[in-house]
Amino acid sequence: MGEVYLPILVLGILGLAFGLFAVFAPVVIGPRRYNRAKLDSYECGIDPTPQPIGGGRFPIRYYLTAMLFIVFDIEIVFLYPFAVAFDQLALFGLIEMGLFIITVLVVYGYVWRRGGLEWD
Amino acid sequence: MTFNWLLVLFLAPLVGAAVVMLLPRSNPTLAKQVGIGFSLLTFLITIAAALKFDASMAADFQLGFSYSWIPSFGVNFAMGLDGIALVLVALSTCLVPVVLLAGWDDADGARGSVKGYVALILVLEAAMIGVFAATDVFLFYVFFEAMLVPVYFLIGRYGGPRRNYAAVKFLLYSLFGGLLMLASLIGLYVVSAEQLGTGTFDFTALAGLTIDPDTQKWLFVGFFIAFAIKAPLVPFHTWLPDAAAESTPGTAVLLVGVLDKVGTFGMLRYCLELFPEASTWATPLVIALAVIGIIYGALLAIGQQDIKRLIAYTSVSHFGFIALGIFVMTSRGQSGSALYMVNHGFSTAALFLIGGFLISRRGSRLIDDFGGVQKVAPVLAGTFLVAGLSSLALPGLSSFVSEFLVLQGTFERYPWIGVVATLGIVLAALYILLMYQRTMTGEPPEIVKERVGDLRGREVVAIAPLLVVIVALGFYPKPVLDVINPAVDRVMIAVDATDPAPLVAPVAEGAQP
Amino acid sequence: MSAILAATGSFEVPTIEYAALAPILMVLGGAVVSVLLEAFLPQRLRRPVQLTLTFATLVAAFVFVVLARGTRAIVAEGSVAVDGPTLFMQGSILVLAFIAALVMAERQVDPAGDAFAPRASALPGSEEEQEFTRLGWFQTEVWPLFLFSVGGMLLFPASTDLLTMFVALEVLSLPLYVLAGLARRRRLLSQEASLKYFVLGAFSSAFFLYGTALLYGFAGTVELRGIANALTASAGQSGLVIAGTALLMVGLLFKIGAAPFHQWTPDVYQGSPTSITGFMAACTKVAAFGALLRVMYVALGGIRWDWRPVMYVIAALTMIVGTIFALTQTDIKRMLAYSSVAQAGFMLVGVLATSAAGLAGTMVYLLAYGVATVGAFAIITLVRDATGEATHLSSWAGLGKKSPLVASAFALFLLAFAGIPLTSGFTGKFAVFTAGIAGGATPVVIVGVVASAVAAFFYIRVIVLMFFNEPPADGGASVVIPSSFTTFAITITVAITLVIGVLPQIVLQLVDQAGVFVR
Amino acid sequence: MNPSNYLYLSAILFSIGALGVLVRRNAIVVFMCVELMLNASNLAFVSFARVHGNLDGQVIAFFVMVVAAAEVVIGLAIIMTIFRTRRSASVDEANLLKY
Amino acid sequence: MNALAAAAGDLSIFGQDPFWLTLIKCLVVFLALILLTLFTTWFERKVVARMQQRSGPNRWGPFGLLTPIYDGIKLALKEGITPANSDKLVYLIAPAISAISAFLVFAVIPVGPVVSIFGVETPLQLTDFPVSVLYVLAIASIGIYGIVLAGWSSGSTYSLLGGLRSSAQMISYEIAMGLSFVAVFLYSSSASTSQIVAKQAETFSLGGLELNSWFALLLPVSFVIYLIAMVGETNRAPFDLPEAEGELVAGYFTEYSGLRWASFYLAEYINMINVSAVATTLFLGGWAMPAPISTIWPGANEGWWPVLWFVLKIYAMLFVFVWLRGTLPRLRYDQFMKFGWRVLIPVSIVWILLVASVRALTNQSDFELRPFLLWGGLILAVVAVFAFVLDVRGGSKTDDDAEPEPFDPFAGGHPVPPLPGQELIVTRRAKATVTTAVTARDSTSQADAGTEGEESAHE
Repeated sequence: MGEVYLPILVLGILGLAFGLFAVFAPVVIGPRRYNRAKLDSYECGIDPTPQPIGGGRFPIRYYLTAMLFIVFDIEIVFLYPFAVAFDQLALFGLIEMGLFIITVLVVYGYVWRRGGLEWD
Repeated sequence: MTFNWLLVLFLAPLVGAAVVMLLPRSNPTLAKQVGIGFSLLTFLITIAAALKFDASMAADFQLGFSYSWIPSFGVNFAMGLDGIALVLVALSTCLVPVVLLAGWDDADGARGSVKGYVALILVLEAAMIGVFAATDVFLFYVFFEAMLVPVYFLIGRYGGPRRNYAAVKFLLYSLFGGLLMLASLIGLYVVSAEQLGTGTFDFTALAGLTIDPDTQKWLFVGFFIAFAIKAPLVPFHTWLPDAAAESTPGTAVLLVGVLDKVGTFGMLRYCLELFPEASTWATPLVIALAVIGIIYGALLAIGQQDIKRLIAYTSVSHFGFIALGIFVMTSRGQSGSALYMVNHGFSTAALFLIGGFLISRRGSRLIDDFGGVQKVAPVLAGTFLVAGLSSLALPGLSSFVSEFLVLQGTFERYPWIGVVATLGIVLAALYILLMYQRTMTGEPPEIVKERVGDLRGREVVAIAPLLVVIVALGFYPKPVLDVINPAVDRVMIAVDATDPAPLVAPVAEGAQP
Repeated sequence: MSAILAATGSFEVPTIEYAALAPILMVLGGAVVSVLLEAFLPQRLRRPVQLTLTFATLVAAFVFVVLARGTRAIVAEGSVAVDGPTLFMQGSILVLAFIAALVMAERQVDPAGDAFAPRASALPGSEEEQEFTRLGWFQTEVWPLFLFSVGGMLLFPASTDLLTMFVALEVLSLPLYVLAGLARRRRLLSQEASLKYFVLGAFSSAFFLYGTALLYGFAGTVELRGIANALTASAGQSGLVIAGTALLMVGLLFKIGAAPFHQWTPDVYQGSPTSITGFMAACTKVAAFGALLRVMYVALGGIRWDWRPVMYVIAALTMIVGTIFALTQTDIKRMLAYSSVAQAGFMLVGVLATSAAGLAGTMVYLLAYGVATVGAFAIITLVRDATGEATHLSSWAGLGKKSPLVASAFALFLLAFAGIPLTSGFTGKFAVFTAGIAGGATPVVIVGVVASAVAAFFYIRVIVLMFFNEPPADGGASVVIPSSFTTFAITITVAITLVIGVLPQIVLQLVDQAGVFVR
Repeated sequence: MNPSNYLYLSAILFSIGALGVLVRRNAIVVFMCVELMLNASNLAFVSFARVHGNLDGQVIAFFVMVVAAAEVVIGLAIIMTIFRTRRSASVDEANLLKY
Repeated sequence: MNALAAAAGDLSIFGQDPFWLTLIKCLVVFLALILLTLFTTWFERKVVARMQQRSGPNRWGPFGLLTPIYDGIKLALKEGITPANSDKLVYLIAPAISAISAFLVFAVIPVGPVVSIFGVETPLQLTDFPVSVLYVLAIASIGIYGIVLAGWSSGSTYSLLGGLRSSAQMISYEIAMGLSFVAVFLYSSSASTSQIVAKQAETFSLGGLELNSWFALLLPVSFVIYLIAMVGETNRAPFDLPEAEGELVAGYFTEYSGLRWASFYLAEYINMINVSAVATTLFLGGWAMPAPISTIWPGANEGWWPVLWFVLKIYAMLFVFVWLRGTLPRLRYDQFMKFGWRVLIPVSIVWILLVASVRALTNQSDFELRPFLLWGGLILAVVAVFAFVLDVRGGSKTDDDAEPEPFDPFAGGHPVPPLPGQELIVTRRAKATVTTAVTARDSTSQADAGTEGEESAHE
């Protein structure tokens, strides 16, 4: 049973090995020439105001996207089993899922109307 | 359906209260007139009911009815009168018109409206009838608690300067007791449910239960504390002086004269009959409390400066006698107690009312502010003296008979207690006579001369019936005792107590000394 | 998931008894429609349409509940029970929600509009907000939220498996978290209440869930009767059962606000918009007790000897804590919050009776308490001073003289809370305590009686304050004349409180007919 | 593999989450801890589903995910609102409601 | 053909390989991915160059084929800078996460039929299970962590914003992508890649022509949506906003250099290959050669040949990527998000409802609805594109006409200077000193509002 997942593990280990190699190889084979300016954050012109480390925050706006994502992602999670079992569920499945999708659509319409789908 | 006297009796004051509330606010006199009208009507109905009452069957509940109220809890709206209940109902309905008449002006200028005052008193009357007449323990409890509401407002809205304190103290004491009783009530219900299959609150059914003595003790305690608070037994008495002193004289009369009787009535009817073994078990303690109450109340009364508080403390002392009579478990003592309830009601009523007249004239409750009243107001002083003498149980006046019976009953079983209790009589003479001497005799100060006038017509009309009853019962208590005794015998059977071998005389003769 | 997708074998197509679920579906459907209306109606039309929809939905759902009386069935593939207790609780919830909605619809008492922030996302006191206020904007989003919450409440006591119960729990809670934060005035307080409610609520539902997981691990099913069967079948008690039961109870006890899981109650009650507090206090309690009763009676009835001692302690503790803390409160909403804790303790006595009488008693108590609570909070919305609702007790002094009717109604509710005879509270307490003693919980009942006696003190203190104290120097609060919405709400709560007090047989018969849980 | 190991893991995760809720002060962290608790439950459900050989546990995990998502949305909305008004996500600073 | 479908449709053949074979297959996949990446970079440069009338890389090796190798060596010899501001640990982990997740997706992609390797019968697919498409989505989501963490841990504004934009974009398009799969599952009744491929081997006739039931034909709308989402998901032009040089330098990997940067780069290209492979598998019949040819030449779907078809199909898709990059200008962020949320998602949902209804109807009766569906779908697709154009244009129009809105520099959670056309909100304190008349009115309205929040609101 578990053997099905074995290739994933092996491939994952290979990927990890590659990742670690890519991350740590420069320490070994790359040159190292100290220069303070090099260690600064990339800037051009003005001082970048927010400092992500220590006090900086993700702009709230992105949380909205995150929330919307979660809602729809969950919808998808429910749609998949329904879709796979659709032929067996027959009309019942269609009705129930139709109700489900319509409910989500209602919410979607609400979000749209309330300006949840505006970006700038 | 036959004409149901008891139900009508109960409903009459309620209807009266409703009618009074519907009267215009602008015409307080009309409210008082209507109120007195209804209270008199109630009294007349009482008399009619009493005439229909079969004295030979006074141990049974008569004139009764029972309507299903909350079948799920086994609660019925059931009423019926036995001898004791009858006399107490009669006491209540008799006192209400007197109080209304005597307290004609009491509510004027108070925070509440006059019609509210009248209506509250009528509601209280209905509740008092209910509490004495209920044959369903739950119904009894409901009225027991329901009485608090009108009294609370009567004190809190129409009382003296410290009315809030007094009203709240009264309410909290009573509620506390009530809640304890509620607990026992539920316990009783559960016991009945265990024994009978379905729970019931019917008094007769409950009295027929055989309850395990340990359970009995617990249930008894709940009931007893509630009653001990109501009939202020030392050490639960502290609310009474406050409440009585701060309320109007009329309220005080109903409070001390009738309401507190519910406590002693409850001990006699409910504690003894429902929990006979527990009552016997508690007897020493109760007797001790009663005797302490007799002496302690009397001593405090002697020390009082305030007339109303003094009267209140005398009542504490008297309630000691009543409780003593009940718990000595002799038929003489219990008859005496039952009778004492009635007598005390009348004599205290007279004391409070006349004291109230005095106080309202002078504008002070302090004894020291008076003196020589009998010179300026002889009728007032005279009636006061009669009432006071009744209170100290002068032979020939009503209280004497009952106090004598109580003491006799006590001597039969506990001679030494009797001796101590007798001391209470001596002290009673002291506080009554001292008060009389200090207020009525001597040379009246200027202010008394100026303000204190004699009784007016209305006041005389109000007081007269009380004095008549006091004197009448003093000489001829038989009709009352006749209806009381069978009921007392029922109680005696219930507690399985027999009178000790007679020392002096048989009961029947003891009733007519 | 993988197994589902792999199961290419034959599926049993489930059957859903739509008729039996009609009340729940009705309310939830109404909520969905309400969302649509909210999105697409012009601002001007929203309020009247939303109100009509809300009330129509509640009434229609109630009609369906009444029509379904006498039903005893487990529907929707064993996840929802339609039986007497369910219908009684659903009916109660709908009635209470209807009254609460009346209070929420009130717009006349606050000069700025209704009790809710015109836009929750706007900063309090910001230009934007002032603009909304000036334009007379109002919040109609409360209605869909409200309906969703009611829908969850209808499902909660009806669910016969722990999963449905969990979903219902969340459906009822999530909108409440939001509603709690929508107060127009004292916004920071309100938001804080919302946050606290949310964090602790989510925390407790996680406990509920983990308990469910453990019970599932024990029984292999989350259906209540399945768990009961597994308990009967197993000889010894597995650690899973004990731990699962304990965790499950934590979740449920949190919702009903029992000590020691009551800490959210005062904060949330105080901070939320008052009309929401009333709704939340009354309806949540009904729903949560319904669920608790069902779990305890149906699933865990077999191990009642294990959980009863714990419940004894919790019930007693709840009563004591609620009572003692209520004594010291100076804010009327906080006081009622602690009192609700104490009341939860009294109701728990009915739960641990584990008998039909206990069930019936608890249901009566719930209805009685709910009605009085909605009424009491409705009155609190009316008592105001210059800054809004005057919730500090001191400003209530002398209210009895200024507005005797309102003060009397409030006094009635307080007496009902105190359990004074001839009010609904007495009927409830009596029923519960009787059942408690019959069920052998005498010590708890004694604690309960003592607690009631002590509790009576602080209720009566408020009455005394209203009727016998002089108003404070600054004039104190006064009663604002509400529109017919609140007037009707208060009138009807007073009426029900009195009817249940004086003629309880009507309700008692109803709960007796409701019978016991279908298994 | 022995399913009880998964159960131990889930119990540990649940405890960590519970502890985090009680100890941490940042609303978002608290919130993440709650999610951790929910997911610990999911793990338990799925493991038990394996133990019992039925699908209920897996289906339940689904529902729990939905609920967790809904909770996330509501929670983030509340925290965002508070943050906008106070510019802080610390639970400690929400201290107007004191006993 | 049907026998083949049946053989491939049985999931029990997976997980049977001996360990050495698993190891070999994994290694081959791993190396193939790296090599394909190298080749793809060359391919891209070359194709774009041709489109732009240039010749592209041509120095190293034939046709410049060795250029990527030299690039790699150059990168490996560069210094790995760790910025002082960064969160060191996360900074180092992030590229590894990206790389791992990129590799992992390929584990469930079927590359060919069952073949014999050293005497062992084995499918040309690492593994498969009933939810492998879900697995693909899950791993893709993990990849987003790499990007967010890289953006956050770099300690630079550009990185942060780039990372956020990127993740916002990816999750937005992941929904559209996920929804586009639903219709596929409806028809395949399975979420296993090999079974989906097998399902597409079935044939149907359209206008007398026997065609394989490729889902790209049956579900054109889903396919179009997937194609768009695929491009959005991989941050490729015209959706390469996170790397919009003019705005964000290099987006989330601004602060990375050397091999660390290379691993992000590699991940991006592997992801392109992955999504192309998924498109091939789900919509283009997988490794199978389509019907007219396969009927003529049955051997085309046996042995090692299908691997070639598969690679060709992937490169067809990759060509689309390059083609788009060479043709289209970059979208604005808001247009892009709007397109994802307002067009793709609703169209997907409506499409799913439509497909499900039709499917239910055909299951009930024997009514053949496929042609109807095909053409209906095409119309819907046209409408979708039209809606997109309208939306983008309409959006820009309103933007131009809009009043300059008051600008709250704190709205996003941190202060930013106003852009031209935006007006700073005047704080109350400042306003009070300016206009007394306004203040008077304000203060009354404040008193009305009466919230405690006022104080803190503008501190």
